[in-house]
Amino acid sequence: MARAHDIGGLKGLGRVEMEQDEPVFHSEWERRVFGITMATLGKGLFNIEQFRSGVEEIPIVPYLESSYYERWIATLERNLIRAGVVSEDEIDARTTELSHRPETEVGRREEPEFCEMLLGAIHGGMSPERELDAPKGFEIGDRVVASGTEVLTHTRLPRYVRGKTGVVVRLDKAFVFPESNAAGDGENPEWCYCVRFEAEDVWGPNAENAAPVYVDVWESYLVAA
Amino acid sequence: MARAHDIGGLKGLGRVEMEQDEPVFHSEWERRVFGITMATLGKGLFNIEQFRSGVEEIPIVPYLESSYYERWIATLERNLIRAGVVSEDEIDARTTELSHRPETEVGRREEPEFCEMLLGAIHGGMSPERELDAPKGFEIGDRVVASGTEVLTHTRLPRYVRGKTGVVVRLDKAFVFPESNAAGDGENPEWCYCVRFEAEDVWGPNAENAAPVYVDVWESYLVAA
Amino acid sequence: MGEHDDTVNYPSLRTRAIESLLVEKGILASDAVDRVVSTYEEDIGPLNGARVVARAWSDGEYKTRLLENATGAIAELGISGMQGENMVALENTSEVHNVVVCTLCSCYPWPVLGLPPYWYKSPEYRARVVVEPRAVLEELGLELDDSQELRVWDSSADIRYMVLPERPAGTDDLSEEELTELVTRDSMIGVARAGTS
Amino acid sequence: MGEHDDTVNYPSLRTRAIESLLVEKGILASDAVDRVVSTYEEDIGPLNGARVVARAWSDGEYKTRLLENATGAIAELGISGMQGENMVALENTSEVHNVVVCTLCSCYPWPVLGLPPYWYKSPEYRARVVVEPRAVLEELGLELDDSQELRVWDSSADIRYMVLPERPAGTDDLSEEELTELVTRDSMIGVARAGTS
Repeated sequence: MARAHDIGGLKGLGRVEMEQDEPVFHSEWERRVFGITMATLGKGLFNIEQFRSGVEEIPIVPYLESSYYERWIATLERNLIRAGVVSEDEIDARTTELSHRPETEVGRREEPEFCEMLLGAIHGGMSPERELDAPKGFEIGDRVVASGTEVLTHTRLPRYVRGKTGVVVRLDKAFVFPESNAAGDGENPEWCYCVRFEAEDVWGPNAENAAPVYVDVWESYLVAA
Repeated sequence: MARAHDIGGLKGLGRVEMEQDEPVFHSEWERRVFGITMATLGKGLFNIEQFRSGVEEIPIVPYLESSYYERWIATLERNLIRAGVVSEDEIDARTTELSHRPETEVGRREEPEFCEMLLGAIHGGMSPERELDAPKGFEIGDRVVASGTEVLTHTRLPRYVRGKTGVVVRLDKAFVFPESNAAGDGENPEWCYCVRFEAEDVWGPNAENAAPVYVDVWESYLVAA
Repeated sequence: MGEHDDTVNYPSLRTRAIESLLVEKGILASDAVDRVVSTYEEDIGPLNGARVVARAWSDGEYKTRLLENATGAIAELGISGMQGENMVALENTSEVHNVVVCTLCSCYPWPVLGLPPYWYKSPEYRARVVVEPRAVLEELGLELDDSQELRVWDSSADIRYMVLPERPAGTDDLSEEELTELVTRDSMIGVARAGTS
Repeated sequence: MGEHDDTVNYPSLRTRAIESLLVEKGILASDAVDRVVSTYEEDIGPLNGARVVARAWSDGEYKTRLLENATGAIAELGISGMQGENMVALENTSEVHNVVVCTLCSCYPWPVLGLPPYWYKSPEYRARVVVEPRAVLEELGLELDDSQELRVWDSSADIRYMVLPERPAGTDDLSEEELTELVTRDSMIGVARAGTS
């Protein structure tokens, strides 16, 4: 794990704790963070890969210790600042002001047309599928090795399968390539595949109780085995 | 990093902070932890690999947040408990007692002969070098690939070179194999090698400012490239 | 966790700072924020997925279509949307049990299941379920037969997975609507059986 | 950090609990604990390594032996011991700069350098120096020529490394003893030059 988020297989973590009758959001600020994120994504101020990348930039201890939507605040800030629409100083100053006058109401403005457009996207979807002329490089049943090349920036190949061998079990569409889109270098779509990795090939001979893992992988992450 | 300690290359960590005129120990308890560890290691209650393994079992957040000798306390406890000489309940109970009566003196006992033996080892060394009849599997200049097989328990092959290709640059002696000795399965010595990995082969094409890394590797971690 | 009154804690202040600045700068639409939130609090949730599962249990041809082209079969019930544009349904049987995770973040099939629960997004689940899935499922109360192949699906790209749980025994007489009530969110992630709490 | 008075903090209580129990059980030798501690506080430290370096600067044949068989050459000066049984010396030159780390724990050549400083054992140094060594060295005040090859040595097995730093310019007239004073601990780890603070 070059970055904090790539934790598949990390040992030492505790039990999975479920909450009974969990609400969709746990507080008003979680609601607003979620809504602001969707609305600013919808405005094209950043893309989903840049949003994810901003989460991954959080150092590992705060990453693991903060709550889910606290991580969203961190990446939302980062991305808004990078988009040039607000500065860190402005956010800091406003936070301080609000802490002194917590009763201050947040202002409002409406954009009915944008609102309808966004709701339309939520209900209709916005697939990262793209047209691609290039032929698919792999077929079902092909044995493939996942890239072992380190990527120190945004990547969607989990570290636990890097360098490991698996078998293509499903051919998917061509999707926007996240590494490229996160870097602002365009969508550069690639064919995607679902690859099955056997437990012992991923976790080694001492894997107890493990199971095959199916990972969805862009074509440039794969070479023929 | 299957375990918390294997952090070579982890992104997001801050500056390296040096302390001016740093003392060897920062408090009396650090002195005692160090000394107790050396003395119980010297008694053979556990071996160095088991000691390291106990540090690695600490979950990642406490691992990264605790101080160096706090991690030693954790593994010292674990290993003394596993050795059967003290129980967690006993340590808990004694800790509580001492917190109520902090002025209590810790008892003393002396073992002049053991003391001399231990100091002799400190000054004379205790090499993990072992005799090995098997011929060396590699020569200087051999291109080798470091194992990509996941090890979920104690291992000394850093994750950042797993599956990566390098060149043997130095032939070392045969040393006790840590994975085996940590598991209590005996020393099973193997030949060791120093392997040079080029920066781009380890960190990928985007490695900025990186440099070749020399890693010392047991033979069973290597295959010919 | 439940709901907190936390208007003065740091994340709350920070969020309100961002929102107020974006509003003043004419960048943020408050109505869009409201509507997005209410959509996921009120309209889009696991009941959608339950309808899909109940239909598949009741209608063999629908089930075939679901397993062949989940996105299309789900759309037949009027269900579609963001994070569900490319769906795959995974059938649990007596031979194979499927469980879904996103180790890298929190990818999840929003149109059929709503927003993910906290545990699904937790480091504990994400790190552990790929390497010790049987232990995790046992902790969560789901014991599998040793003979069942357990398959873990990591939502690492743009496919979103839903599990089609096994239809509980003794439900032959139930209507599709009654079946819907047996289908929990957790059974569609693969960490529980249908018909259990 | 300096020295704390911390007899009632948790690590201190825990340590005293362990020590008192082991003494009562007849397992721990208090005198051994005392002696081990005083050995590393008083007897074994970077002055040993400095003597090795100064000798190598002063005596070309010694330097050759040091680079060929560091353990033996170090032993010529009466220096040996635990965590120094298998030493390798790395020569810094105008073409090559060496820096030492232990990414997995805190392996360090005790007989020549004593116990490692805190920063050497810190996650920050261990994680970063292998992937961005030039940046780390710059932060620590050491700028290298772009033309110098920087080599990072990870003490991952049983070899312990010491760096033989470059002899500072203008020191031709200094005695071996005077040279010793120019050799800092950090210069023998490779994060500083000799002759600098």
